[in-house]
Amino acid sequence: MTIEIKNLNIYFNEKTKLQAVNNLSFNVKKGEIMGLVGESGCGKSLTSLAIMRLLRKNASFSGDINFLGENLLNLSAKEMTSLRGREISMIFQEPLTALNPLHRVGKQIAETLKIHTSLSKKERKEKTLELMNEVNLKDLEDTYKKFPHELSGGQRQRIVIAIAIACEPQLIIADEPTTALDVSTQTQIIDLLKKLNNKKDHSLLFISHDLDLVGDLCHRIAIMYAGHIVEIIEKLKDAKHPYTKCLLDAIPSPLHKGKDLYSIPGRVPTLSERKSGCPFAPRCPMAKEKCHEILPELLEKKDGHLVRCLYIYR
Amino acid sequence: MNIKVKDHNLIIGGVILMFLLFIMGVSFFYLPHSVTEINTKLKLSPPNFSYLLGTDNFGRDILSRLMKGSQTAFLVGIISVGIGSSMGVLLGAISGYFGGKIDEFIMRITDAMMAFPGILFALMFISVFGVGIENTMIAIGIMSIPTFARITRSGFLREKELEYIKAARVRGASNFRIIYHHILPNVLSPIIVAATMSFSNAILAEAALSYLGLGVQAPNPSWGRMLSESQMYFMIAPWYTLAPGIMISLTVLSLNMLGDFLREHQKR
Amino acid sequence: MIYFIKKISIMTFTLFLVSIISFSVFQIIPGDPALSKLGIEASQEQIDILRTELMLDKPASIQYFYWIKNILKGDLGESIRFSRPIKELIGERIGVTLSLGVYAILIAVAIGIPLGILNAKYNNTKFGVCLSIFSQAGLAIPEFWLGIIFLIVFGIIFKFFSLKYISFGDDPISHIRILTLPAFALAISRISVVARHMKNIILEEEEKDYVRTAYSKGLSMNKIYVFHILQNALVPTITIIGMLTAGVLGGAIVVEQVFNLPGIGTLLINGVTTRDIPLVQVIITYIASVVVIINFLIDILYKIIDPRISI
Amino acid sequence: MKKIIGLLAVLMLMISGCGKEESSNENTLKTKVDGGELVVRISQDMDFLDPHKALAAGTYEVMFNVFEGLLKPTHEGKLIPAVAESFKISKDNLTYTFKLRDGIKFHNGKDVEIEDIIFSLTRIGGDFSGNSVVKDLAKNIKSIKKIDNKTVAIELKKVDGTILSKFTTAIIPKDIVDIEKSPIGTGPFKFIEYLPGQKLVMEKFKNYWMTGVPTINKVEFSIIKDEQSSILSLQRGEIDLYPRMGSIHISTLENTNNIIVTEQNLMQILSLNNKVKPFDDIKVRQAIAYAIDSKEIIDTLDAGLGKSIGTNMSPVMKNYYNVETEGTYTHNIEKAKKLLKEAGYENGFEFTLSLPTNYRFHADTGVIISEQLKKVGIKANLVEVEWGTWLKEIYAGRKYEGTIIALDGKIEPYDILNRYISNHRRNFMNYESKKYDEIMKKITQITDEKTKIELYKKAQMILAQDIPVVFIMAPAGIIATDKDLRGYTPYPIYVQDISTLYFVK
Repeated sequence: MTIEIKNLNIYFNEKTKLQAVNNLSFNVKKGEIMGLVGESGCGKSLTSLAIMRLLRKNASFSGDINFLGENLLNLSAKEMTSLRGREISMIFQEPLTALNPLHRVGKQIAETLKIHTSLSKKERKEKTLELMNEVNLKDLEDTYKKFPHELSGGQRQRIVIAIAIACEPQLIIADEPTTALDVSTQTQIIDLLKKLNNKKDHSLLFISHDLDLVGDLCHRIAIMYAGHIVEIIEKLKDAKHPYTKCLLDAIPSPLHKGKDLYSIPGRVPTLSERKSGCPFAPRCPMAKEKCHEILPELLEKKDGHLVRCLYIYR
Repeated sequence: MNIKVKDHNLIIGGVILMFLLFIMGVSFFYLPHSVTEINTKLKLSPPNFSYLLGTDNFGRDILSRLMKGSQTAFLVGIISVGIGSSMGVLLGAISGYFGGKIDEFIMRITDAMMAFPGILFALMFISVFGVGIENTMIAIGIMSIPTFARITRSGFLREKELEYIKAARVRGASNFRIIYHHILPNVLSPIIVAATMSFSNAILAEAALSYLGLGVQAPNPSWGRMLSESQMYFMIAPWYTLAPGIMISLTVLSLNMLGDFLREHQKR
Repeated sequence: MIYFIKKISIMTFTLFLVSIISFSVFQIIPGDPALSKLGIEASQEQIDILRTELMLDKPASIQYFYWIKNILKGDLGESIRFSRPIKELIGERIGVTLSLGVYAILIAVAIGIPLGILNAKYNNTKFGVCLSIFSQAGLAIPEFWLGIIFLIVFGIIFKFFSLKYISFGDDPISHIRILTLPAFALAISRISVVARHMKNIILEEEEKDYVRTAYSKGLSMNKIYVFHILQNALVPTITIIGMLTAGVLGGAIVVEQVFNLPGIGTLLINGVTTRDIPLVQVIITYIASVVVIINFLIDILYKIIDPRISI
Repeated sequence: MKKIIGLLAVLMLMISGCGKEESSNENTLKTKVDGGELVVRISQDMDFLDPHKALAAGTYEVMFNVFEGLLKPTHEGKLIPAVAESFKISKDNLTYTFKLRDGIKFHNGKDVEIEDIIFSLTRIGGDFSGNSVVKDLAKNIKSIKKIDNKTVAIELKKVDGTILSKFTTAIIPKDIVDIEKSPIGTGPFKFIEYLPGQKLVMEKFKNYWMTGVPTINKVEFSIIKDEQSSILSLQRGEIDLYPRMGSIHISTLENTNNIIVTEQNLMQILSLNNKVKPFDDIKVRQAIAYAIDSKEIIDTLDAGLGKSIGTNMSPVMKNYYNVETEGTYTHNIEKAKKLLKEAGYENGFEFTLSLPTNYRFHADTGVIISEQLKKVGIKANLVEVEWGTWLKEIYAGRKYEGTIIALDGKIEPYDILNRYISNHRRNFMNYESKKYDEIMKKITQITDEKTKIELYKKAQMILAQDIPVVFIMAPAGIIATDKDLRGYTPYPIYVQDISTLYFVK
């Protein structure tokens, strides 16, 4: 078990206290690629920032995130700083702005090695070139000296990945790494992540809103809605929870030829609009009157398949 | 309403400004002593009961002259901001909206005008059209046109590209309607921030001009003039110099703070 | 390279506009330079001789043409009041204004930037509030009043700074010592401008993604500030220095008057009161051109430093 | 309390001798220092260094120490021989014969020769744009003949009782290339350098013809426009002599510096344009004269040290001064109102009072006068006028109603009073009086001193009664000097004589 999150709550205290993530619990096994999927605003990115302890000052959190035998939420800033980059690292969505525009890309990779390893300058350069090679970058010496704005989106994301895997961390969190890229580069990056995961034994938490993408890449998938995990499954096709099923129907695919595309009625409730009971109840086609009152448990129905719904597997 | 530290600009700036506006308001109805009547026996007397802030070298009450001076100060501010903003926004709108040759031309003129340090511009204007409060106001007004033009232009350039403008054009709205109804309201907040800033600059400029002997005319009191007249008596009657200096600084400080608050507020 | 050429052409056109403004403004000035030169004793025919001598009787456009031709040839014409070549007068005194201006900008930047950083770091704390009020106060105090207070407090009460101007050539140390007071009077309000800009830029940079990447790499907050945020913040700071030049030169005119420094500021005020039109026109064009040129250089420097933009 | 003691101390000084600074007791301990460097504060730049072109009073005040004419004014207002040793006037008052002082040298070491005198006096003729003193002299010179190596005879076209003061025109070397760049004369000090807006430096002329003078080695006239920084420089000891200081600073400086109060040959007037209604009516002018309380102005602006005057002449001119003119119009509100009623302005009138911006003293006087006139119903609207415009519109153009200015006195009483002659170029008050013109004409025709004095006094009385302008005051001349500076001699004209100054230690 690389990381285990239990009853994670995240609040925002602007004028009043709003709950963004509601006692989230899930874990990521060693070497596993765990998908975290949900519409925007469901709290998936917040979770990743909570793990990295990079939430804004006006956010507060509770619960525990056990990683390498410690609860990350209780670590001091200094301890957390030494963890970041060495044991946990992150890949961001916007490659264009994720890199410091004034530093050469090679140097930005070497910086991580400089902090966490005692390699000499020359050794760091070699390791950086090695890493750049691993992420399938071409003419390494030349690219090393380039500035971020002189590289393409795909190349820049490879640099970010190189930075993430520099110190062989236990866990890499990828927060929608391919959303900003065109489709062809997207598949190259996904293959790269798959290859790296197989070669090294680090585990990968892959956050996205694209169900298809997550379906192929991840060993297990957790579907989030309005701050809760509603279902954790291995294969998308055996999804049971109505929200997941609706999402699947909404994906245009040859199977549904001729039928008009299904779209879920209503919209995702904002933080202040969340009420008691099952979060999906107001939009759930199978919603019963009880759904609005009780918040269902996330129960394990069949080996590893967890669902948060009163009427499934009754 | 839990007043957070963040709003300090509003609180302090607002309080000082209210205090100054209160003084100005009172000055319309009541002044402790006549502003022009002199009695030379009491000249340069230190603050005492009947003259709360002491008297100047003609024995006139400094407090009432400061209160009357607040009218001039705000008048100078309002009129010069009026001139500066109306001309500036107009120029900025035209050059921002239409772009091309006009934009290039107007921008070059504003560059040239901005090259003259503010005080220099007023100096030139006043030595041509003569001293006096009207010319001071016009001079300071013209001085602030380039800043307004710049801000409005950048606002227009930013808004012009957005969809809702294209949509308005598609609906056949006339240029004037688009400028007036659509773009201007969205560009208004940076203009308001600039207005507060140039209001305080106007007061500072009036003081500097009076120091150089070109500002508002005797005997009607202006803070700048009192400051320049009083500097000779600094050693003998320091209160005479400190009073106008502090009034000017307080007014400018409060306006700058409100400007900062608006600027921060505008961003969120 | 085209960017470079385009920039130069814009600059020359602006300079041309500047010269037109400062020349034409003084054509419609009341008061006759010849009379104020020869003074109240002079007879009418003497005044007329001087007027023709100075071509004051020719139409403005011709006068302007000759004026510009001479300037390009390096002959800035002769001051009526001092009956000496203006180039000489400016030459003698430009050193004072420039060293005062540079000194003031250095102070403003040296104090403004750290103040800006502190302001940004302690943005929403009590300490941060005091800092921002302090820096705003600097902007609120009129320069010349500040000058007078400095003059009296440091000049008389503490007998700290002498008032006799000593040029850099003669004795650099006391030159700097003497210019400290006026430079500070001039710099105080600029410090708050620099600090405010610095604070806003840093707050903006803090939100940027690369800062989050840096955190995720395990860099400590201070390191992130020094290596990442400040460097990115310094690039736009250079443009602030460009903006300061106009304000500093304007302020220098007033501060020189207070500290009685023989710079071109006092020369200008002297020229305006004695209607020494040629002198005033040249000085105003000179100051405006310095501002335009410095802003031009800053623009180019900004492009060179920031790799993102290629010339 | 502090202020009163200060004023007493100053008054004590006044009584102890009009301006001539007696050495008080603590002085005897100090010994006279030979040489030393002196810094004098002046407020304006030189207009021309060429003595024959220089017009501004500020230039003559400084260059008085460099140039000398055949004759030279003294601090008592008399004329003594300088370049000339002695002179004779012919019976018909037409030929003036000057004998050259032997051994007198120019600053460049050359001996002064008759040819230099002839060169200097012919140079100023023709269309040379010289100042008025030089021009009036040149107009009246018929011929200049060299009698021998030591004497020269100057023949006038017509008799002029006032010509003597014109012979103070500077004598300069005949072979001088550019007098403007290198001013060379015979005065006690030699010109070194002039940096406009900064300073003008002179040094002691070793072989000056008058023995025992000057003592000071080097003099720097430091140009400081701003009054406040001048005071501070004085307090810091960076300047040693501050002539014409504002009276308000007396209390600040009295214990750190010497303060000398003298009577100045300067008349502050409220000029009323006699061609403009209602000032063409003498009753209105008299009413204004009665309404104005010059004592209050003197107390407020000149620390009570100025003297109120009744005519266009300062008491400094001693025997030429007509004492009876004092008090012709003492402050009397009722009389003023009565006169206004008679003139038909019972409920007063309004007029514009233009004030020159670069003289704060006059602007402040304007403020007080506008208040005083309110008491008799006259509303004076103050308008500040920039100096350049004042010269053109008001002084030359005479387009004004009322203005306040000070007229500086000359060594020759005729030059002080000739302004009021009807057709005189500088009669900007537009005053016309046949009687006054005749008296002034007669003065020029006679040379006998006694009758001239009688005529001058009669002229002053006419001015006092006709009151073309309101004579406000003769402001006191206040000079602040370094604690250890002695020997300051005030002059009835606008000069600073450095030769008599010395330091004590």
